[in-house]
Amino acid sequence: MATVKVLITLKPGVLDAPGQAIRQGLRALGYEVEEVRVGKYLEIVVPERAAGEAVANAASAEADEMCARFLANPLIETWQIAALPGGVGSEPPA
Amino acid sequence: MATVKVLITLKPGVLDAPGQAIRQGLRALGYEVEEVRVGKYLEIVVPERAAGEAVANAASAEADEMCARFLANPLIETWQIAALPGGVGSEPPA
Amino acid sequence: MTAPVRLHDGVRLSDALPAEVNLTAEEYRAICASLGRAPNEVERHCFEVMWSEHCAYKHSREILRRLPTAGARVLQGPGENAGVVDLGEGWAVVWKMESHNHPSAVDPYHGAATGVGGIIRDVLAMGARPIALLDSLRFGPLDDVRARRLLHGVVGGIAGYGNSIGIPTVGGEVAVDPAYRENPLVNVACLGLVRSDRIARGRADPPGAVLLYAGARTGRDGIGGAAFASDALDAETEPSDRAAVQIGDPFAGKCLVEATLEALGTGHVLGLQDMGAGGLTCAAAEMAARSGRGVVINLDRVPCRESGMTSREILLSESQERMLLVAAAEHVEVLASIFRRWGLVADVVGRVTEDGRFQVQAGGASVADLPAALLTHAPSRRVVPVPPSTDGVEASRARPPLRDPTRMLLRLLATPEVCGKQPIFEQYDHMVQVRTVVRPGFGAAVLRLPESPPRGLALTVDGNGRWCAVDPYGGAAASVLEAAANLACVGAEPLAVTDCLNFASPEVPEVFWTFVRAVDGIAAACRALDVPVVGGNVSFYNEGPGGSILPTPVVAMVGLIPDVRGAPPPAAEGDGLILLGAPEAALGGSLYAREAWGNHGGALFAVDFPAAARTLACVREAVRRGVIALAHDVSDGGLAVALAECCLALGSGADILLPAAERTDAALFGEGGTRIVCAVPRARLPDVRALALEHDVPLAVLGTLGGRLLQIHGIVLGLDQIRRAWMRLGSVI
Amino acid sequence: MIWGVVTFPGSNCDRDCVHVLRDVLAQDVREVWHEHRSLAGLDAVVLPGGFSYGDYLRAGAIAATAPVMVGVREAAHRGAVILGICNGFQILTEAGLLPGTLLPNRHFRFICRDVWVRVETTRTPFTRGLRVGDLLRMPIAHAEGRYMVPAEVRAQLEHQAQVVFRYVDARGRAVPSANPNGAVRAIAGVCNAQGNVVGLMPHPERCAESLMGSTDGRRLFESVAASVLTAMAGV
Ligand SMILES: Nc1ncnc2c1ncn2[C@@H]1O[C@H](COP(=O)(O)OP(=O)(O)O)[C@@H](O)[C@H]1O
Ligand SMILES: [Mg+2]
Repeated sequence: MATVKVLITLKPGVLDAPGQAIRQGLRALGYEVEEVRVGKYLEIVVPERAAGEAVANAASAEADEMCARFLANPLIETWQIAALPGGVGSEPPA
Repeated sequence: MATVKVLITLKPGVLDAPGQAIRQGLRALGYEVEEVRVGKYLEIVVPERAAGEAVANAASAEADEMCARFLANPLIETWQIAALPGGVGSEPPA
Repeated sequence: MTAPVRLHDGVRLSDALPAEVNLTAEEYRAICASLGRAPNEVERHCFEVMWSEHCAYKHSREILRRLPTAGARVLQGPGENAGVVDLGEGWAVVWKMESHNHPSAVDPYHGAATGVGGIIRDVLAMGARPIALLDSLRFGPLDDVRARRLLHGVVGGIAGYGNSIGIPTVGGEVAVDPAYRENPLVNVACLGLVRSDRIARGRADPPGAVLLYAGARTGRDGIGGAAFASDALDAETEPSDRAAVQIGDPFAGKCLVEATLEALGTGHVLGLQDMGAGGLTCAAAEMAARSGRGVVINLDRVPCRESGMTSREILLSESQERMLLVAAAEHVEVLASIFRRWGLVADVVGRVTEDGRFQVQAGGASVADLPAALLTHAPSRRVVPVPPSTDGVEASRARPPLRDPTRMLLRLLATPEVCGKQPIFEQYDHMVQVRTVVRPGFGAAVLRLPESPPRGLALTVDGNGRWCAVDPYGGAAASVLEAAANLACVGAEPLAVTDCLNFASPEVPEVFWTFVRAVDGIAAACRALDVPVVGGNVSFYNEGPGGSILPTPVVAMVGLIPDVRGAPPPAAEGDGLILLGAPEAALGGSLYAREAWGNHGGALFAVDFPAAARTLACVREAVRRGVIALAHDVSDGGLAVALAECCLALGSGADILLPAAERTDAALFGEGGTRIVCAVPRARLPDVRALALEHDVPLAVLGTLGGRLLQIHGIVLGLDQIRRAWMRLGSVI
Repeated sequence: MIWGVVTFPGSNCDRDCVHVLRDVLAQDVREVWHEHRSLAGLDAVVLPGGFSYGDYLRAGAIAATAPVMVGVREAAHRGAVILGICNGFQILTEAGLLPGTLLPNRHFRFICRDVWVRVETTRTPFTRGLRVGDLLRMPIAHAEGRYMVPAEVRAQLEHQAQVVFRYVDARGRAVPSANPNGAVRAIAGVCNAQGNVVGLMPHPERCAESLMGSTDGRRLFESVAASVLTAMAGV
């Protein structure tokens, strides 16, 4: 098992409506906030198909493809990937 | 200006409906995926009110309070914070 | 839609969750006596949940018997998952309201969302397709940022769930009071439609049939939720565990609705119930007890989301989007495959027995073995009701005279109760299912019934904590009359009521008294109008460290319209504005008293049922005959506010001359019995007069429609000024 | 002609579309489950509104991976008429059958209300029976309807008459206050280069009967019926 962590963020210049709504909420609570940008964070647990170092590399490469094809919208988003061996902190569902 | 990066994730065991649906999508595309967990990632730009190290500490402390009060629900979510001087666009937290 | 930002507000959980035994010594003794032994730990937890106020109605059961629940059209009254009323022509409506107050205080988004999900599945459990939702909301005053965040989160949660699951939210109401600051009220009603020969029931029968679990997997969420709903909110204690927060998945909810309806369509479903409060335990025990049967459940077969869940957790989890079905063994595969096709889990988890026992097995051993009927029949708790002393009311009688009626009208128009709710209902999909003939925004909503054209249904929800604080009997009765007035204004005849009774701790004799009086008021009004109460919900312990909520019975009413095609005649310059109904009004409990004096302002107007019934019949007939252009009931803010709202609705000013009155404030802003303002084309006035005469209803001509100004008794306001004040909610949420 | 209306898990306007086509317009309609790979024999396919797969990740993204999209793609290539309404529009952009993308509304809220749109081209089967400049009053109900497309592509869309509908006020002017979600250039609907695949955010099925307040939506469906019949007659 390997866990890949994926961070998807909006490209600069794309209006971030959720970010603006959160900024407004924070300001209403009295916080001074210049800007808020919102991204998505995913932890993906994939089966291990290689050993050691190679696990992480293989998983990363696959995750990159997932992002390009599905997880991100390349028109508006960019992504970063980090792969770690092992599952996520919780137990997987049956 | 300082940028705080906040990563909010569900506590283990809390229902992650988006994660389940995304796993289904990945499987439909032919990927072998055990589990997907979804979190929120925020970059919050706050004005600088201290210098050097202290900036980051002050910003982190404030972000922690924002999470507890507004950005997250402490009953079901946990969060991690990393503060960096400067605006958005730098590296995410590990 | 991605999940909107959830606005958490840091309310703390109660510490009264069952760390120790959540039963009284007396209850525990009763259990031991009945069993002839002490319950084991798992059994005790089941009792704690099943005998909680939320599940067992310990304080309210006896009193609720006073409500009229029978009627020629009633196919199912209280006692099942929801009430059912016959529409004729082979169709029936299912009608039920539920509160989700405490969960919404702790997590407004998920609390409200799961409230919507829960009431939808209660309606689904009767075999009906859910076709509409209504929401009745109460918060602290909205100048407080915390109240605004609660409102924002609650509306977001209702929208998030209701929109996604594809059931239109077609109406509701909003009220504020400092008494709701720590304990907001979130009541949601759901209407369903079912063929009258296809009504499902929550029964486990016959012996030998199997229990089919269907929907989402069971996780550790919401364990003890029912007990939580039965405790007062306490701000002092630390956030307890996540167990008290349930998270809904409207996507799974939508699939569950479609799969369940498809399963019902096979004709093989013998019994059906939602796993809501009390989870699997409550669903199985209630189904068994209703049919005098027993059940055996094998916990090893329950689909779990997490590994290592204990028996107690599996039995009492309140994970959302789960149903329990009863079917003959030979039909189970057909049913299960339907759920699986919708991406849901479906597994046999037990079977029906003859012996009336609730038996649970895990890992090959018995973990619980109890009489099902004992679980579902907690002993009643009796409290002697004591009327509260009236000292407080006397002391609050500072009532300076009205100085500036124009400013007061603007102020009232901008209150959350009166102002335009567009910023709320535009966040709700109120059109999906293409039935919504009259959309939210002005009185009752109207849905068409393409199943039985040209008929339609009208829906409304009304409650008034201020009135009930002054007089719980009169206030509750007047809420029923107001709901009926809203229906009459669209030509609908009341079919059925469902109610949510929101009160503080029933263990306090004065609170209990207000509860009893409110039930009596609803009962009297429903008898007078001949409308049955087919179901509802009691929510006690609505209080925080700062005090108790106002006594708040909320009434949702559904009515039948014989023909929804008839459009009213268009309104025009020179149309008459008239008032039908008793002209008297009082300031006790009025919005004006709150805004002008900051108190409840003395005694409530006296309700007059026969007069109200006559007025309603007259208005209904006038609307159906198409002799009036617009009908609007006078409620919050009195006559002046109702007239201003008519002006907004018609886009016209009006020139009004009120009959001479003792007090200007009461004449303009007093709230009273059933009164309806109507805009009547000149040529139709004689018809309306004749109808009023026939029904013995007082009719007063108030003035005429026209121009761009509203003028009443020294009030002069442009339409734009009125609109600006009334549109205030947009700047708040 | 034969219509298909696709049901994805989470679709919630599928029944409404079937109702309008079958009961109001007396069309021959097939209900298509998302697992069907082939749409052979269908002349027109509707991807209805709703929240397919909960709209988790991005609206329409997961539905775009469903088996039925293979059939939708084939149908589009053979020239069948495809309409994506609201969530269906989102699915078509996610599947790459229409240009651009639909982002969360500018004010990050779900909006349900009537809007006006102006017909910008009559080259699609849905607008062939209308005139450029016609104003239609239709309801919207969405949280992610802010149309966005890179500037180069946008210029191309405008140039090739691929913008089908634009949000306007009651007098037909594309003023900012008439744009409910912040869509670029007030775009409410677009088509592919061939014109046979159309997506729009408003719900024509909700305004196809006079009892529902407007029959403007009905004109889109009638236009298709007419143009497909013409095409069939021409073959
Ligand atoms: N929370 C809400 N959700 C949806 N619609 C609402 C809500 N609150 C008010 N409305 C709608 O706004 C209109 C005005 O509300 P209200 O003043 O309470 O009406 P009335 O007094 O006529 O019952 C009604 O159509 C009502 O259904
Ligand atoms: Mg009202």
